[in-house]
Amino acid sequence: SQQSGAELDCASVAVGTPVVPMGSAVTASCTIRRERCRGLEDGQPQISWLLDSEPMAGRQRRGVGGTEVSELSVPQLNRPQAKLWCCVEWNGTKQRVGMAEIRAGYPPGKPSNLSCLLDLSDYGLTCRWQQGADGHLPTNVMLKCATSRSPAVTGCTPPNGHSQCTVPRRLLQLYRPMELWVTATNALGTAESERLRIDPMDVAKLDPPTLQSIHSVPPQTDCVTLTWAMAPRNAHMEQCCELRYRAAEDPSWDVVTGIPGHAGTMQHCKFLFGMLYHFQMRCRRDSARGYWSEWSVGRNYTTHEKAP
Amino acid sequence: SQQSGAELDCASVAVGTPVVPMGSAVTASCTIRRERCRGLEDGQPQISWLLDSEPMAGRQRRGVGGTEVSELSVPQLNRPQAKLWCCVEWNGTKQRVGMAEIRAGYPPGKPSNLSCLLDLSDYGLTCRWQQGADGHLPTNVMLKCATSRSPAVTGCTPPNGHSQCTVPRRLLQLYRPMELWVTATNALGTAESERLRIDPMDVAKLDPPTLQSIHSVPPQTDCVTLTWAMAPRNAHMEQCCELRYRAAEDPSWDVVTGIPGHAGTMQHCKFLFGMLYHFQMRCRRDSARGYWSEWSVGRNYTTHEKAP
Amino acid sequence: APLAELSGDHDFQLFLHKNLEFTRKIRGDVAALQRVVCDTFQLCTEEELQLVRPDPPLMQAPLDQCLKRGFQAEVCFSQIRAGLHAYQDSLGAVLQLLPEHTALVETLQLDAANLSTNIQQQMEDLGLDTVTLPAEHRSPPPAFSTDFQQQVGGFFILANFQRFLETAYRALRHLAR
Repeated sequence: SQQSGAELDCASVAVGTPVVPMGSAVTASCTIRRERCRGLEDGQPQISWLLDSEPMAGRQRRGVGGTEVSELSVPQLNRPQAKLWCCVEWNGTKQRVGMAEIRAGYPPGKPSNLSCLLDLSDYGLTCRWQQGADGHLPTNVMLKCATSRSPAVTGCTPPNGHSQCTVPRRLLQLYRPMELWVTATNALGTAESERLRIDPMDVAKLDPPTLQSIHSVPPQTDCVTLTWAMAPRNAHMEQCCELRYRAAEDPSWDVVTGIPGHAGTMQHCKFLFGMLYHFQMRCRRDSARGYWSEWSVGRNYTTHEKAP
Repeated sequence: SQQSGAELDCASVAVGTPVVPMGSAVTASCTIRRERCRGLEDGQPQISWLLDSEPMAGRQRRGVGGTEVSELSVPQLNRPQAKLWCCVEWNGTKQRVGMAEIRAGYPPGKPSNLSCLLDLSDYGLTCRWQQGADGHLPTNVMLKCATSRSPAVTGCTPPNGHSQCTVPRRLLQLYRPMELWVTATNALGTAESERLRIDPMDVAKLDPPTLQSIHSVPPQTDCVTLTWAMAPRNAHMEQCCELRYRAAEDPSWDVVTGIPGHAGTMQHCKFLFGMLYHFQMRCRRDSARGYWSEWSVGRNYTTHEKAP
Repeated sequence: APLAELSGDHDFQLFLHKNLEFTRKIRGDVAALQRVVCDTFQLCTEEELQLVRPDPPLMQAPLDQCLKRGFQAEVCFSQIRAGLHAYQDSLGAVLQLLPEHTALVETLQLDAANLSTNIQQQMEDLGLDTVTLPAEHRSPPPAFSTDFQQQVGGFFILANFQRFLETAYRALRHLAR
C-alpha cells in the first residue's frame, strides 16, 4: 500500500491503490500518532472519515507503538476524483488530520483516424487523430514516429486537450517510408492507434498553379488553349492536375482530369461560342496519395463569336 | 588605415576609414601579390576598380616586395553602402580579386517624445519614443534606466526597427523616481534623448472601474445616485475618476470630474425626467501624471417621469 | 551489381524516381542560396573569381566513378554519399556567412543527410556493400581569415555543390527507366 504521509506526522493515510477502475472498491487506513498531534495527548482519539464532504465510518483498532488505526473500505468509487479525509474528534470539533487523493476511471480509449499532412513552408508534418473514449484520468498522449531502419522513436506531444501536433523537419526522413502512431497512457493502461506507414513527401500539401493565359485556337474552332505555371515551392515535384471550368451563369463545373503538371499547356474543345467562362486548376503529387492543392485563383475568358 | 585582406591573399584592399560622413571622400589601396594569384605569374597586372558596378580608375605603382599597388580616391561617397572591388585583367576578363565595404551616413538624430507606461499585468514598464533622423548606418538604440541612488544603468533594447521596448519588473524600483533616456549610437556618433524622471507607479495604466448601480434619489428630484467598484488590480491605489453621461440621442458627453475613486458612490443632479442616459467612468492615479484607464463598460439608466 | 539487373527492380525504380525528385528539390534550394550570395555580396559568376578560387579547393568530393560509361552503381552511390557527407560539413561555412538564412541552410544539411541515408538504405535493400558514415564527430567547416575570403569561400562551396548535384542527378537518371 502506498504510504501517503510522513512517519513523523500526526496522521498518515495509506491507500490500497490510488487509481482504480470506475466503480471499484478503495481501501485506506489512517494511522494517528497521538504524541505528534498537538493538543491531542490524552484519551483515545475517535477517528472518522470524509469522502470529499461525505462522512464515512471506518473500523478503528489499536496500532503498533501506541498508534490508533482506522481501516476504511469504500465499496464503489463512482467519481473520477475524490479526497479521502482522515479526521479526529477534538474539543467537540471534527479535525482534519490527513488526506489522500483517490481517482477512478477507465483505461484510455484507442485513438483513431490518424492522418498527416506535410506543410511545404517549413516541412513540418502535422498529424491529426480522433481521441479515444475519455478515461477521466490524467492521460499522456503522444504521436510517435520512427524511420524504417532506425530504432529511435521520436514524435511530438499535442498541446493540452488538442488531438494534433507537428513533427519538426529535423525528425523526418524525406522520400523514405516512416511509421506514425498515437499512444494514450493513463494510470490504468495504454492504448495505441493503428500505424500509419507513409513517406512524408507523399502527403505534401501543394501550392496551387497559376493560370497564365487562355485563348482560342485558332479563331474558327470551339477549342481553347491554356497555359499555367507550377508553384515554385513544388516545381521540383511531378504533379498531375485537374482543370475545372463553367459558363458564367452555369452553376455546375466541368472537370478535365489527368493533366500532366509540367506540360504547362493544354488544349480543350467543345466550348460554346461568345460565352464567358471561369477557369480554375489544382494539382497534387502524381503518386495520388497526397492532398489536392487549393484551386488556383480563377481566370475568366470569353470565347470568340461564331464566324458568319 | 584598416587592413582588410590577409597578407597571404592574391590581393588585399585597405580603406582609409570604412565609414565616412555622407558625401565625403574615401581613399583605398589595393595590393596585388602576383605569386599568390593562381595563373597571374607573368607580366604586370592591370589593376582596376569597381564601385559596386561602376568602373573607376586608380593610380597604379610598383609596391614593396614585388607587389603592385593601386591607389583610389572616391571624391564623394553619396550612397549609404557600397562595395569597392579591386580587379585585375586576366585572359581578357576582369577578375575580382579583393573587396572592401564602405559606408557613408550621418551621426544618429536625437530621439524625442519619450513616454512610458506601466502595465499592471506584469509590472513591465513599456517606453515609446520618436526615432531621430536616420543616419543610414547600423545604429544601436537602447533605452537606458537608472534608479536615483545606484550607479547601475540597465534598460532594454528595442527589437530591430522598433521604437519601443519594455523594462522588466526586476529592473524597476517602484515608488521611487527613476531616470529613463534613449541613446542611439552609430559609427559616426551618439545621440541621447531628454531624460524622463518618473516613478513607474505614476505612469501605471489602470483597469477601468465597474459601474454597479444607478437609481433616482429620491423619486421626485432630478438627481441620480451611482455606485461603482474599483478594479481589483489597482484597488490599493488612490485614484481620482471622471464620470461621463449623455442622453441617448445626444452625441456629446457631459463630464463630471474630480470624483474620489474609493468613495464608491456619488450623486449628480440636473438630469431630464423620463430620459434614457448612457453612463461611463474612468480613473487614474490621483498624482494626475498617470494615464486614464479605458472608459468602463457603459451602463444605461432611464430617469423616472416627472411627478404629475 | 550489373546495371541490367538493377534497372528492372520495381523498388529500385521507385527509389530512383523519388530521389531524383529529392535531388531536384535540393538543387532548387542551393540555387536559391546562390541567388542570395549574388544579391548580398555581388558574387555571381565563377568567371570573375578565377584568381581567388580557393587553393587547394575547399571540397574534395570526386564523382569520377559516376561519369564512367556503364558505371558501377555501388561505387558511384558510395561516392555520392561521401560527397553529401562532406558538403553537410562545409555548408557550416555558408551558415556563418548567411545567418539570416539559417533555416534554409540547415534544411539543406538535413536534406543532404536524408538523401545519403536513403541511398544507404536502398543499397542495403539491394544487398550492396555500404559504409556507415560517422554521424557524430563531424569535421568543422573551413575557416577564413577575411570577410572577402569567407564570401568567396561560401560562393565556391555552393557552386561546387550545385555541380556535384548535377552529376549525381545525371547518374540517378541514367539508372532510372
